[in-house]
Amino acid sequence: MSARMDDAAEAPDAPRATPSRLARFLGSDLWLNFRRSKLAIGAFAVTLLMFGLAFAAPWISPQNPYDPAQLELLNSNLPPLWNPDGQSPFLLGTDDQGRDVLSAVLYGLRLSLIVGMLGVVVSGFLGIGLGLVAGYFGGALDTVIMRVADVQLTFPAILIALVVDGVAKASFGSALDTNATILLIVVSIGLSFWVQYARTVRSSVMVERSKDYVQAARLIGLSSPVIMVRHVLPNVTGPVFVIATINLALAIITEATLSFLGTGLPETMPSLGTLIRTGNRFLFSGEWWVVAFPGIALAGLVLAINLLGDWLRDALNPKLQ
Amino acid sequence: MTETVLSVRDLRVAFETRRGTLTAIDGVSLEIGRGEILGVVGESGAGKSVTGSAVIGLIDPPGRIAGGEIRLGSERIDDLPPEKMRRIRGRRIGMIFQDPLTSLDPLYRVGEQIVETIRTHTDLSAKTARARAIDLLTEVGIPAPERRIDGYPHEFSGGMRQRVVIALALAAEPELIIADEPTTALDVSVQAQVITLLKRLCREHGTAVMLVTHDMGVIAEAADRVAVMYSGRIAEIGPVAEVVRAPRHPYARGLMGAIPTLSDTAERLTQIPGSMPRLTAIPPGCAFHPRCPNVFGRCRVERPEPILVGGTRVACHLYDARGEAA
Amino acid sequence: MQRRCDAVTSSLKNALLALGLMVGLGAAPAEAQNVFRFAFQGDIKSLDPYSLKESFTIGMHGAVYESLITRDKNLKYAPQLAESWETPEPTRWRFHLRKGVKFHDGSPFTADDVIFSANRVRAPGSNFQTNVPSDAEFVKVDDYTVDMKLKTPNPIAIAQFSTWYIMSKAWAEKNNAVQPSPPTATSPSYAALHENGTGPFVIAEHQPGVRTVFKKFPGYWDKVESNIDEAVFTTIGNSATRVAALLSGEVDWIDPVPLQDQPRVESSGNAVVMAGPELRTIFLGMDQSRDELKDSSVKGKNPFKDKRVREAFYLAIDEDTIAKRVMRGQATPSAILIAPSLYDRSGEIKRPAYDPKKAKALLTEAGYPDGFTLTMDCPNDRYVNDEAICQAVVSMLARVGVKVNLNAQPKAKYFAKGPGAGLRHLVLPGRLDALLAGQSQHPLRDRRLPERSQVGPRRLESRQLLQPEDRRDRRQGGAGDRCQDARRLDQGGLRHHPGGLGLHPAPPAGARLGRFEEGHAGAAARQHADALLGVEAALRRDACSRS
Amino acid sequence: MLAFLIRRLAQAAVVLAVVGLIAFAMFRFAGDPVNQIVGPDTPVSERAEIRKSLGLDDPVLLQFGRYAGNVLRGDFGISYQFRQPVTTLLAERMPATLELAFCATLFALSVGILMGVYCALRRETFLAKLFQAISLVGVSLPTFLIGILLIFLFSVTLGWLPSYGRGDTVRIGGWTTGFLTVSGLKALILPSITLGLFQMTLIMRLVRAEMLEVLRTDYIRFARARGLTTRAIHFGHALKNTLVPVITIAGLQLGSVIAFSIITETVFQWPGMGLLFVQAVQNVDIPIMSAYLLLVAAIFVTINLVVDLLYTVVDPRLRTSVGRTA
Repeated sequence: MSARMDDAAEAPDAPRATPSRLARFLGSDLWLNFRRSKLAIGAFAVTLLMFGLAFAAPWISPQNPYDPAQLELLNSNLPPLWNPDGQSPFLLGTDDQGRDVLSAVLYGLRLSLIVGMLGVVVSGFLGIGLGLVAGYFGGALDTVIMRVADVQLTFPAILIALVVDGVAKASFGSALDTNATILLIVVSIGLSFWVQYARTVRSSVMVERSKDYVQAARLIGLSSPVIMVRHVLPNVTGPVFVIATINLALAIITEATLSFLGTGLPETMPSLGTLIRTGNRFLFSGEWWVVAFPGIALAGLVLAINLLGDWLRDALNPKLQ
Repeated sequence: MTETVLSVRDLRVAFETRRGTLTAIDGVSLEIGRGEILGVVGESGAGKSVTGSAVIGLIDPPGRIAGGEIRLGSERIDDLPPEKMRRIRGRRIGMIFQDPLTSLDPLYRVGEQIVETIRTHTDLSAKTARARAIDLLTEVGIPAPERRIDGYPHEFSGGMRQRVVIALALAAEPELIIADEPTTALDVSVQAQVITLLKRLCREHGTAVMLVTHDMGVIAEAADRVAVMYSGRIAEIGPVAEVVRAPRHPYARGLMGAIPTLSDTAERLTQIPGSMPRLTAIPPGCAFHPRCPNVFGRCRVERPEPILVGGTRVACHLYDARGEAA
Repeated sequence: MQRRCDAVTSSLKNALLALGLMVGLGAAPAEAQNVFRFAFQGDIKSLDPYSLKESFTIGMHGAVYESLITRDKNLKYAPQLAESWETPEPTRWRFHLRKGVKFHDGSPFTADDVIFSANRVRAPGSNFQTNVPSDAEFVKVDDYTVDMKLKTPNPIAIAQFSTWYIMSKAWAEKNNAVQPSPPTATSPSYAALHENGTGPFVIAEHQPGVRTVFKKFPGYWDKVESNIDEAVFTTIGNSATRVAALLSGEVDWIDPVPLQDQPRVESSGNAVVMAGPELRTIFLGMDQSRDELKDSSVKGKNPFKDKRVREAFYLAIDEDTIAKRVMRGQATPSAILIAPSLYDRSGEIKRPAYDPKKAKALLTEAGYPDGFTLTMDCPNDRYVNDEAICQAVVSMLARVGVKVNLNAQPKAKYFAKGPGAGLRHLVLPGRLDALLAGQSQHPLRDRRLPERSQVGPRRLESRQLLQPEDRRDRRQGGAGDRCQDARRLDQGGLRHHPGGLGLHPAPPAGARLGRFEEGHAGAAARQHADALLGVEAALRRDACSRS
Repeated sequence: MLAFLIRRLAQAAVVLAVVGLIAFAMFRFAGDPVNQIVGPDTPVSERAEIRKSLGLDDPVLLQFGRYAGNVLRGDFGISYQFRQPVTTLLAERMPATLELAFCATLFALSVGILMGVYCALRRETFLAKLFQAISLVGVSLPTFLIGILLIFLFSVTLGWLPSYGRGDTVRIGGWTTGFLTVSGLKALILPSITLGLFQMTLIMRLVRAEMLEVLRTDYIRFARARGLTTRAIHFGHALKNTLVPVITIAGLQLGSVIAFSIITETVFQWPGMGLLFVQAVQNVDIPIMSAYLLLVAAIFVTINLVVDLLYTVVDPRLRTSVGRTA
């Protein structure tokens, strides 16, 4: 993926004969553009920080918020440390179960990111695969796939995710363990976001398919799917990467909304959305920290990813250079 | 020579980019007289189109005119405020773009676009403007203009559309028309018609034309004088007969290797080994020296200034040296 | 302001929530009408008074329908549509009906309507079939006298006459509503969308799930103790929105106020919180019927059958902290399932103290030194802070080594687990290991507040959640008949016991100041049903104290 | 044109059939409706009876057939919760949702286009960057959070606007409208902004990107070369061309706004179809859920159809070729 990205990212007038990939990347417009864009650097830094914090959560957070035995009800509803009523070690306060908000945010970030990324991977594979198939085989198969895509576009992702989630829970019983729940949300998100990839890949395939070299390759009996994958995928990595970035943000929001509506992750294993849902009950009552910090973390993460996605889209769009 | 319509002196156009300032046009000087067609030739990227854009004031940021001056008649126009420049565009300088397919707004009828142009620059009523639009369409050879005036651009063929574009450029009777590759996107058979039309209109209205093209055939066919551009500089400029028949600059010689009739010249241009340098890597001295068959030491260090040789001006040390010797 | 009252009076006032709600007039003299706007978290499910035994719904019916006998402000029996009654012989109850009463459509109320209603209540599709003794036969003596004949004497039958409303026979027949709208109705019942009672208010507009408008009934037979001309009911499910609507003055009364929002409502300066204990007990139920739990690490046996395990659970849960933290002081730990206010001697029964060490020891003794795993089901939209209580329990049990997989879910899913919430889960083969449930012994929802002596065995089946065995025996003497009954039932094969959790929540409602007289409002208490009762009372109560 | 229409209608029918199948199949198996109908005290035998009388024990295919037949007759069944025909319930709620969606779309379109155009034309200004930043924040904040923040600010803190419901409505025939009363209009403000904000940022970004693209086209350059005024170029030509693709997106947005209103209606307790749907999901009210899904699909398909037709009105290129390419 990353290697291909280098290729796609390389602007046409970047020097071709440079020795290593790294050097090529460093010499590319993309890198130059990045170095010049303070916003991109900032967004990248924030994203990196969030990822770092999220995956270091088990080692750096004062508490494991998923372990009920570590929660002490007597520590509940504590305000952040700088408030006179705050108590060490609860830097950002605690929720109504005595859960350390800082730890919960870190673990929540981790969950949100895992769910978001897995969701993106699922939808990416699904979308790219279906897009390749639709574009390559055309005909009835194409019609069916794109019609399904049309139908799916009728409903916003959140509705689809709600439906998928609800159906699965009803079918498998609601006593799903948390891993199954995560998987379920990932699948819901994956099923909600594949259309964009499919459309992008499909149109690219349609263009490529009519090109002479593909026709020629077919004539000499080369396996054409291989050609498609080899020639089409590199061409669409740019757009697909942009879609993936922006979809990561959307997936995180979708997970948060699902959790907020109560069909996502349970309160015993809170993601950012679950934390906001819990905290929302206390927002008006002055216990703002329960909702504020997860809210800020969520908005910050999504904003950073969005900024990055935006920048990437502009940077990879030759028309804008 | 007749009265000078356009006079460009030592024009420099620069682009600010992430990698520093690129000079796209460097010291270009040329003049066009009333009723005269000046051909501007060169490879892609030689600065032909940028020169045209500079004249009409359509250099977009990050580009800018970095030096020299442009005069229309006696008025200096390169430093005019935008609003004044706008009034000159269309009114006194018309422009024709390369691709007639994309030059017209697809959402408006051609008549609407012509009337719009006319009324922007004159006080004509809508009705009169429409009558004038029909006249213009007639003049550029659109059949049944009363009916076609209400057609949308996509309903016209390429050649017909280029005629509409020419009509639009002529709408306010400008003194100068900049035709930027007006025939490149057209079928060969249509190219000749359009060139003929351009020549006729130029003659009838006394309009000066800057005909930007990379097609030597078009130049030979239409132009009175010709300027050969290379890497943002004029290599040779002079009467078409002289430059075409007896090119002096080695690059021009390469270009004129054979005057094609009306065929694709792109291939012949490749007869010159190598390719034109990028703007980021213009060599010192004469920009052409890495490809020049006649290169010698001075070419690599000193940039040649244009020298009047016969009826043409040539920027080449070969002639300087000969001049010294003589 | 007295927000918490002592248990007994609060239960009384509970029912009459807003006897205390008073509506101040003067605020807007331009308004010809005195409009009272109120919001509840749920909806009025049907207007058919026999359709659904759901507390809020039938509570709201009370504003438009009336029963033969009612309870007065002190919860004493009082005449309503029956002016008086007597028991000429042990198996015969005679009701002398009130004359001159008109239904909302103008037709007169007679003995035929009583007999019709008594039959309709017991007809298929009614959710209230048990509210009239099934062996009762209603006989018309004359137009204003009705006899109820029973096969056997029933001294507490009086308790039931306040629990079902009287409908109009002619109206029902005309509108094809002779049968109660059964749950399976495939066509909308007229009676489900329209009303025709004898009560002080008529429903002028009913948009299910959106709003319902009550208007004064000009032909009401009694003096209406209310200055409200119109009451507009709206459902606002979202707590934050509901509180916001109260504070911004869009509604005058909301139910419930989330616990954490109480201080804010109080300090807002324009609204007041009214709170008092529910008669509901929140408890933990454990499956002791099956030989193996469904989702547990213990295979081949059911740990809950071991008394030591149950006791360990009891000892491991710190109810005081839950009451203080999760319920923010708005709950009372309880040792028995029956609400303390319903039982004079409840104070004699004490809870064993929180003792996690002993709990751990008991678990070890029972053969679970490392604890075990099981699943607990919990509703998240049924009781006040239900999910939070569950979470707290989970974390407390975790500390003695019992790992509980919490399955918190909306009540729609929660109920699907078994044929009903509450104790029945444990009686019937349900699909649960353990659950959090709430049981309101007091069917306040239908305004049957049984006095102690009147609690009969028939009702006990639903309230036989008792103490762990060892405590039960000690209790027996004091608790009297009821415990005897309970033991009898227990011996009859219904073996289940509560987990260590007993809470009486006291969730608050919020009322806007300025429109209510604080002295009265402060005394009000509530539970689900009280929303209506309160409003009904408010509707009836003549207020305008400010002017 | 007719063929196009028929084709589109056929496609719409297929889409609706698929959605109908999905709606039925999904919700048939999600949750047990019986628990919603009966009280907790109902014995098992009675439950079984209810299942039977509802036809929940019949073969699935039979159940779907029955459902489809009824739907075609306009009968979506009886709501389990309200014991009323779903058609009536939806008809009652539809005005609320449509009015909200209309206002949200109006807000999203007007503000989105204005901001987008501004950002495209004044790319480098502070305000443009601010708008860009706002749009990013708008995209990054979940709808529910925005709604709650707005309520917190404007209802609770400032007390300016109502926090829930539609205010006073006026009934005109079968339609209740909040447009005719002050409280009704006030009640529309916050939900419309909440619902429209996301779409607004999308439209703003789309308009900006499209417009930048259009501004780079030849016909805009040509329009400048014709000396047209900036206003005519930007608003006569660039904006009109920008709006062609925007129409499609905006149409699709309107469809998703209706479906998206689920979240907004829940936060604001807006008595529309979305709230009804959420209540239905919570109460496993299958008839309402499937009817809602079908209705959303139908609305979407209709909008699509209208957009297609609108497209041909706006874009003359499609008028002649629509029969072939669609």
